[in-house]
Amino acid sequence: MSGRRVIIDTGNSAVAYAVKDAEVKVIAAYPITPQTTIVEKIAQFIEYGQMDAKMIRVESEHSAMAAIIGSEAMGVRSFTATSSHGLALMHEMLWYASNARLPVVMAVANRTMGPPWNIWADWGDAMADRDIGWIMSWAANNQEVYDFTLISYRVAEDKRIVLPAMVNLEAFVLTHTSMPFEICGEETREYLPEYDPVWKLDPDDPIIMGNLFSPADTMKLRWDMWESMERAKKVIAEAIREYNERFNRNYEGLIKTYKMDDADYAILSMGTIGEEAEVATDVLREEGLKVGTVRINFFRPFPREDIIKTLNGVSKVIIFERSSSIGASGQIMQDLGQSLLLEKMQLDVNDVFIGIGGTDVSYEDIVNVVKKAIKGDLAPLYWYGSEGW
Amino acid sequence: MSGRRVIIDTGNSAVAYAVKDAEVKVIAAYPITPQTTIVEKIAQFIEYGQMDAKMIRVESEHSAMAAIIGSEAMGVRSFTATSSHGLALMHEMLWYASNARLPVVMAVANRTMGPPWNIWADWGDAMADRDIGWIMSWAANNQEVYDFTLISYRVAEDKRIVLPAMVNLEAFVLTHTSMPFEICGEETREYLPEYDPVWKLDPDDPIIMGNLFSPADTMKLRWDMWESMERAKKVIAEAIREYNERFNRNYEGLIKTYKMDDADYAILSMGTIGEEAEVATDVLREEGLKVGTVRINFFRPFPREDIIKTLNGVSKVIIFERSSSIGASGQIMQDLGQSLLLEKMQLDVNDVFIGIGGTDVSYEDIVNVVKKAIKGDLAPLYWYGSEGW
Amino acid sequence: MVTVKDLAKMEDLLLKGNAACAGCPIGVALRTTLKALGRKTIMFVPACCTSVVQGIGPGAAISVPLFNTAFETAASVASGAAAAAEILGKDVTILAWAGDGGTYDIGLQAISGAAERGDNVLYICYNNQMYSNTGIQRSGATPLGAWTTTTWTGKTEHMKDMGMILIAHRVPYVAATSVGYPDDIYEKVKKAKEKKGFRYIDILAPCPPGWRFPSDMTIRLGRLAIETGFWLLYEYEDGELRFNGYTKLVAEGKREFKPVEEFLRLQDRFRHLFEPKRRDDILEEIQRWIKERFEWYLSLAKI
Amino acid sequence: MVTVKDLAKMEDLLLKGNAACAGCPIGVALRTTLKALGRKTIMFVPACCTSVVQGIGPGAAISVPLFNTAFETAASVASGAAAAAEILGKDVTILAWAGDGGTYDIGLQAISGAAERGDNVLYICYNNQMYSNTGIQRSGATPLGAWTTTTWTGKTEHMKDMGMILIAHRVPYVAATSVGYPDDIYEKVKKAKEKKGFRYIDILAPCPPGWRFPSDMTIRLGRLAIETGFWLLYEYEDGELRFNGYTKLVAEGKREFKPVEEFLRLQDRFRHLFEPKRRDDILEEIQRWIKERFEWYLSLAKI
Amino acid sequence: MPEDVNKYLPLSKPKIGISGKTGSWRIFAPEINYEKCVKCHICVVVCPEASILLEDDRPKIDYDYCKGCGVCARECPVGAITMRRER
Amino acid sequence: MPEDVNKYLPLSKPKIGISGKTGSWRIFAPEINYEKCVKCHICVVVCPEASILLEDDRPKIDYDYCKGCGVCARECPVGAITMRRER
Amino acid sequence: MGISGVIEIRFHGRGGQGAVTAARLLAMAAYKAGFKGVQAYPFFGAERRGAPVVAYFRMSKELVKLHSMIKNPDAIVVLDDSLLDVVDVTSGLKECGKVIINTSSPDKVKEKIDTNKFKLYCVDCTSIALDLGLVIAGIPVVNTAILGAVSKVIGIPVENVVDAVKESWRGSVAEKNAKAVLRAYDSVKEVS
Amino acid sequence: MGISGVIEIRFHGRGGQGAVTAARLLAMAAYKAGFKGVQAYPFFGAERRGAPVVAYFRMSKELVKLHSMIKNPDAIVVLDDSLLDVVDVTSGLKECGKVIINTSSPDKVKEKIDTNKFKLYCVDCTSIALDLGLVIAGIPVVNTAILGAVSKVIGIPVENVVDAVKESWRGSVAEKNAKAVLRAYDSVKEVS
Ligand SMILES: Cc1ncc(C[n+]2csc(CCOP(=O)(O)OP(=O)(O)O)c2C)c(N)n1
Ligand SMILES: Cc1ncc(C[n+]2csc(CCOP(=O)(O)OP(=O)(O)O)c2C)c(N)n1
Ligand code: SF4
Ligand code: SF4
Ligand code: SF4
Ligand code: SF4
Ligand code: SF4
Ligand code: SF4
Ligand SMILES: [Mg+2]
Ligand SMILES: [Mg+2]
Repeated sequence: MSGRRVIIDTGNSAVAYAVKDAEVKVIAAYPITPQTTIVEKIAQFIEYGQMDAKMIRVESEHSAMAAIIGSEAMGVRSFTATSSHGLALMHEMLWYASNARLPVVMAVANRTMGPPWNIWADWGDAMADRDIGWIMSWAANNQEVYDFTLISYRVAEDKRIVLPAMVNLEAFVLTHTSMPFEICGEETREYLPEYDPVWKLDPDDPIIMGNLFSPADTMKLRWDMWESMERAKKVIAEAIREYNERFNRNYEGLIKTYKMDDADYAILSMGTIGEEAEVATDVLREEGLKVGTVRINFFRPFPREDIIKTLNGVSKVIIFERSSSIGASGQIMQDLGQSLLLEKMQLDVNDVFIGIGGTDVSYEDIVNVVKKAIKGDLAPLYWYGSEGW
Repeated sequence: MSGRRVIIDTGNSAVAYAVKDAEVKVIAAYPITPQTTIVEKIAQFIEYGQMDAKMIRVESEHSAMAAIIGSEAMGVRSFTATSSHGLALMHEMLWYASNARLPVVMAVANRTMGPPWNIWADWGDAMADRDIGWIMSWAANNQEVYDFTLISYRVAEDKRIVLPAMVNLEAFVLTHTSMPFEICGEETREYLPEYDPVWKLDPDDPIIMGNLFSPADTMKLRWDMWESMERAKKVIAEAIREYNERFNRNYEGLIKTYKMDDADYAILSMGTIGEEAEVATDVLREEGLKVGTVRINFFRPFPREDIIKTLNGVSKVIIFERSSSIGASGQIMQDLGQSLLLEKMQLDVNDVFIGIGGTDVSYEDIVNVVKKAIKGDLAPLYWYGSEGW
Repeated sequence: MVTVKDLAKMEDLLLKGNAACAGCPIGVALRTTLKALGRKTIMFVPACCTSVVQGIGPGAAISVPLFNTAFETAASVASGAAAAAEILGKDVTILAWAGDGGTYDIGLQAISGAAERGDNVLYICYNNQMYSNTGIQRSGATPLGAWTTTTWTGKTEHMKDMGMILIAHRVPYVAATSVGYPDDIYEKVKKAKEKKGFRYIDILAPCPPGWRFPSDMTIRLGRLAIETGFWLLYEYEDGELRFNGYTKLVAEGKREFKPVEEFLRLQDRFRHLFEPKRRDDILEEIQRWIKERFEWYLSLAKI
Repeated sequence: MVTVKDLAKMEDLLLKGNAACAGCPIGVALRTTLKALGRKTIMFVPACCTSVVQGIGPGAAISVPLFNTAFETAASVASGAAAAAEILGKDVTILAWAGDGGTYDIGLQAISGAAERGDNVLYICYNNQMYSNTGIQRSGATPLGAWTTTTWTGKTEHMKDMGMILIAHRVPYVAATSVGYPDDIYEKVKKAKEKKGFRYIDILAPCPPGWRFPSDMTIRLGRLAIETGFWLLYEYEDGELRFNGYTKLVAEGKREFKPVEEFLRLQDRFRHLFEPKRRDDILEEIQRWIKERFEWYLSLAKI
Repeated sequence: MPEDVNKYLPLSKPKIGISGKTGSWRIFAPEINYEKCVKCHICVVVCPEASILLEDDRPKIDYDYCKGCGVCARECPVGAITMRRER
Repeated sequence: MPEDVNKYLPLSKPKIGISGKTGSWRIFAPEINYEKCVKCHICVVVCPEASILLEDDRPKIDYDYCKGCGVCARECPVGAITMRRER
Repeated sequence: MGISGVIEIRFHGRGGQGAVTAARLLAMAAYKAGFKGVQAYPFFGAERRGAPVVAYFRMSKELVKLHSMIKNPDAIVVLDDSLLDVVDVTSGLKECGKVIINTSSPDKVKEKIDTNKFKLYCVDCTSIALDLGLVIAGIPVVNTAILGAVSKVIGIPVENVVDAVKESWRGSVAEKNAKAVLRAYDSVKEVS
Repeated sequence: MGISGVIEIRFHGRGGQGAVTAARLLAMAAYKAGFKGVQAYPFFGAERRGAPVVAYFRMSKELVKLHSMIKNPDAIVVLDDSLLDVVDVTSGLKECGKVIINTSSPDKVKEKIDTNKFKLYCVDCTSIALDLGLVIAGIPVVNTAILGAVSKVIGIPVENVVDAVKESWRGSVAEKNAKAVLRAYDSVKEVS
């Protein structure tokens, strides 16, 4: 292993490099399109002696998460990756990881849930896990994929947090798209110290994890998870700052704002759509519309304060969501809603469902929708393209 | 089988009677506290010849949902019940049921997710499925448990809807608490006609369900689910109206309001806490505080319009939630947030986490919190009792 | 062979004052197992009566590190732990300890996966032949004819043969034993401990409330199960199958199996086979199944 | 016995112009299976190459009703369908059709449950010994030494013996066959169709991209697997095990198994066993395993 | 299902050529030498694509869909089929 | 884990009497007749509650925790243990 | 604090003694007696045979909208006097609340219950059960009998209790239990 | 519409021909040539050997923030001229866009591409590959060779392409592929 260098490869490859550089010791994973090449690459690292770790080639995703829960509980840094149906299948164990306070990290290649079978991008798979105490980031490019994975380990294992973390990357648009990204190699070591668990299974100090607890005691445990997650906002910001300094990046924090300083209209989104929106923002600015973009990098903890702050003064927000909570609204909309309510702020908002089922989202699409929204021609909850159906 | 009569038994028993009266033909279920007695009772009905159905004693909850997906796809009315870890384990298949447009009905005994093990009430298990196209009701007493189950079949199978439905009843407070409830017996037949599926597996007309679909086609399918769920608001209201007429009940609709006409302050909640809040409302009224209660009977589709309407003019809303979306807010808060935002309405709101992990919630607790909230002494997001921790 | 006197002297790692029912077979099985394994053991326990027996936190009736895990994950969590132990170079026994529901039914796949991969896990099933923790429902291990709360008129299928399924996986060690013979349990656990790879032991565990017998009969029924051939004592080791104890005597022609009725009659879960009307059809089928199964095992033991 | 001429005349229910690779074994296996079952069949297909072979909706390359189901649920969805068919009084074959990944690994538990309950399902695994749909990863059915994208230097464990696991479940019918012998497939499917309860057939399915051989060799390799004893042709029917075809000839001492190298050498997934350095250790272990496994089967076939 | 309310279901109908004229995937094409052919029909049975049809007891390749795998040629007991490079 | 940041973990420590003095659950209590006892220690080994201790090679029942199951009495080879109704 | 018109009772028993069933039967009886709102529920643990357990009962002329635990019951029912040494049975009991105890030694019980604060009623259900042959696995069944005493003390017509019992069992079992109810009804005595 | 400074290319090939690898190698080369923003990605289906496939390439001096499909490419690369009969390769291609085709019969190709609208470049990679012994399973490997032609036409220094190739393979394979690149670079011809 060596130091920093640029690699041109897929998002999945970026995950694998991050896992290698994080010196993860146990990986358990199961193949699923479009996550598979992550696992393949890690297997290659290990089998060809480039990485000193054990890989458990489990028989299902449920067992993948279970196995890394087991290894992490023994005090060993662990990893898995999955997507859509695999994520759904391990759903129970996601609760287990967070409630047991095991800071595992997982990459999720966001893909549409079937039926029908559809292997393309959709955030809905991961959204179903947004309640249960996982830190969740969404990357927009392969550099972020790599960086967020390392930052996730750092934050998850922080003794003030001790919660698992999920790094989301959209199917194919990131997982299978080659882009340049810089890896940190051995320099990671200084940023991410050796794993020092707050609790572990050890015959020298027998601890019993998870027997029956009373309601009152259980509620306290949940409250502590809540508090730890709140605290994570600060800890993530810290971790990002240090990452920036060490590795010469310039991440803003839990969100990324683009041309928001004087914006009248804000686009709010995540992942690749959020980045594509920056291009749309430029186009719209050229047309004289004062548009800015807010991209959520960390969806959990939900960066309420940061978002509120940047949206202050904006006259309209257009949310672009690659998933929906059927019978309610988009998930970002829900959290923007509670945030504004809590901060006693009112805003004019459009919630746009776009890119669902892996449909392509181009900056032109975004431009068109935003212009319509500004004109007031857009339904508050709008399925992009639905007029034609 | 005979006509209407009153039974004094547990909420689980009420589920079993409803399943029997709905003439469900295939039941697949797996035991889990506190759902188990539902399955036991249905097994008893079948084995002792009181019910003509097949029961599949599956080897896991995942298979329970899978099996009734199989039977429902054959055109046969089907049922399962589960709780907490069981629900989490079948998570993937819940997507399957809704995306395949199979109107199965499931009872969920809401229980805390572990670890640690905790068998008591918490809404969090079901909340994790609120995005994916299931109709979701929350009962507050055993009569509602019975009635909502029948209404769920009626709505789910309605050709304008064709989505699965989940009936939630809290662990022990309902599942194991005996109360009087009236069953409809054979009279159910008129309300709930024989199942006439919109699609089924039949060699005479070969249909292939769920092979690979393109992004564009998939997005349309999701949009249709969204639209169907929106439509469900109307269809549920209809179904409730007819139920009221036939069986002499007086359900209001997707929500239940109590003393809201002239309320200055509103309590917003669900399930047994929502009903306990009515008692608190009486107490607070006696103390001269103009309080009212809004209880959500159907959480999906989220009754945005009904809630907004009743909250109009209220100066403060205090939400009581038996679950939280860690790192954001309570789930009701999220949807109230998006609702108010969409309806461009601003309200003073407190979100209170109470009863988490099955802790007891008494009307006194509610009274105290509401008084504090009215005084302005309450944190916007408040974990009941946390000052002591 | 360990003696009773030896066993009596060994330290107990299952603690008294726990939440088990009076006469609980877990007490016997787990005490004995932990005597064989000692303190350098880490337990992985899925949802089952053993989860409850530990009592309510933040204390627990057990003296070794224990991870209470999701119902279907004893083997898979243990797989992860075994990998970690290897990474750490730790000399511990990774023990998955599960009920029959967690083994024969919902946990079977994880077991099969771990077995195929040869993960370094000792998996022990204490087999009370039903889901007792949730109040006596049928499991794949429930025998034909047994009443449970999901088979009110008696189960209509034979029990699954988990031992044979593991043998089909060709793991280094498979054994069946019974709470009726603590010394046999001890010996088998001890032997399994010394091997590497995936090892499986199935301990028949008569449960008073589940099988509906008075709490003093736990051990007695554990013996009768063997003496009637309802359950077999055997070991499959490095490709070879051998019988032990009473089963061995029968295999060698030195004893005969007692009529299974002697075993069934003592349990109210089978009462409906005797009253109000004797169910000869089922009783004969059980007896036939015992014979056939034993012959099947015999044929393998010969190679 | 059905003749090739008979088979050639029968209607095809798998449609041409589908999305399978050239030389895909699914084509052979599924065409033949559906010939044996006819139109009164309902298929349940978990995620696997067969899901893709159907092509992109709203059309599909198949002429019987088919439910594409979640990866691990072929058996359980079929269980539900079988119950429904019984309720409806419908005379249809409920066919679960799955790959080896969906059978040996992630779907095993649902199979075991359905088998124990005796659900009226015909379960067929087309076994290409890896996850081909996701791009050639190891499965429980992958043989020792085989390269896959998760075992770059060759798998370190033997394949799981799914047939034997099903035999351990004592279901009414278990059979193993190969794409090399469409007539054998036909006969076995036909026989299974006529039985009630849970039935299992495992069809070895050489896959050109997965095993890395030229697409014209699919059938040839399906035969060589049998001729070398790498795979066995057998039926387990109502408690008795019998061999068929070449396997039977060997069992009867009329033929010998060819050296397994003849089979392995034709597949690039085993190339690293021959170059750059010959791996005698692994080659011998495979040969030993073939012998031992066959003896194990022989011992059962004798009773 | 009434058209107007629920048009969008994840359902498909059987269709020949779902992936188009898959004959275009071919690099080599099989050619039957009917002089040699003994009408054993093995090729019909082993064709993974079901694209050898029987016409008056003679095998006939449907070139619209034949993917050119070569299985028929390999398995023909009399060598009546040869693979010819198309592209 | 530093007290101040993460006090609340779902962890337990080994504890005797986690369900209290379970001797109170008992309806019948075992009594050892030491005259008869041959010190075989079977009772010690079979007690599901691990509540028969060895004291100078003699079995001694810990009545604080003995749940009164009667297994010891049933299994004592010489009938040295009898169950006496307590409540 | 309490909601007017709602009567709340706590049952103390041991795992296996049927305290929950008793509470439910009482709910059935109360409903028959015209109480539209009735509720019976266990304290939800994983109780083993012999371990102390608790069940709750509520009744009211109106529908009961309460779902919380009963903290200040109007009455306490104790199925087994040995529990008095293990559990603080009167905890939370209202002033002047009633305590109904199955015991064969009212005098000993009296020493343990503060009869100045609470009204104590004793009844020997164990003897009634033994007398009627109501014994399962060597243990007398007292949970039905004691309802007779409760009915007397709380004022639910005993016929309704008997009816509830008869709906829940059949044949001779029903008869015996009904008899037990009536006997306890007749023999319960206030001890002061 | 298009974003200034971003060059977009679409590759057409057949399953197994390595169109995706070609796009990625080109990205590596472009990055070396100073294009900070490069992207290469497949059109994501479940492609089988022989079936038509598509891959995309973007490059820009700045970081590329686009993630959408390329609708109006600046250039098209076709790995197999038989695709011209199956796929409408120039669909969406910009006016005056470039079409680079591997073919041994430029004349036939010319009939199928509108050289008034587009600029057509032909190169015989198959011959180059056969000549160099770049053959796998009987099929000539053309995906590296054609990059030489692309480099010439698009203006990415061919050394960078050669370097990218050498980083991706080792030994003689690398050498052969590098040679193929250079030969194609030299032999590609505009046809008009
Ligand atoms: C996914 C899931 N389903 C169901 C349960 C409920 N459950 C807990 S223990 C248990 C039965 C355990 O049976 P077994 O494994 O035989 O152990 P025993 O209780 O008999 O000791 C069940 C069904 C659960 N905890 N998780
Ligand atoms: C829960 C889940 N995990 C993983 C996948 C991804 N997946 C789809 S098919 C497949 C491999 C199937 O292998 P096999 O059953 O052997 O069939 P084959 O592809 O070889 O035909 C995998 C891993 C999935 N669809 N669902
Ligand atoms: S139910 Fe059986 S296994 Fe469970 S604790 Fe009681 S005796 Fe033990
Ligand atoms: S990968 Fe193998 S099994 Fe899958 S379609 Fe291609 S040839 Fe068939
Ligand atoms: S080459 Fe293959 S697809 Fe074509 S006819 Fe022959 S066997 Fe069929
Ligand atoms: S396999 Fe050969 S001989 Fe037989 S029918 Fe086909 S072409 Fe003719
Ligand atoms: S009665 Fe039971 S618990 Fe008590 S000492 Fe004897 S065996 Fe142990
Ligand atoms: S079992 Fe009986 S004889 Fe043996 S030690 Fe115990 S009391 Fe003594
Ligand atoms: Mg059990
Ligand atoms: Mg496969």
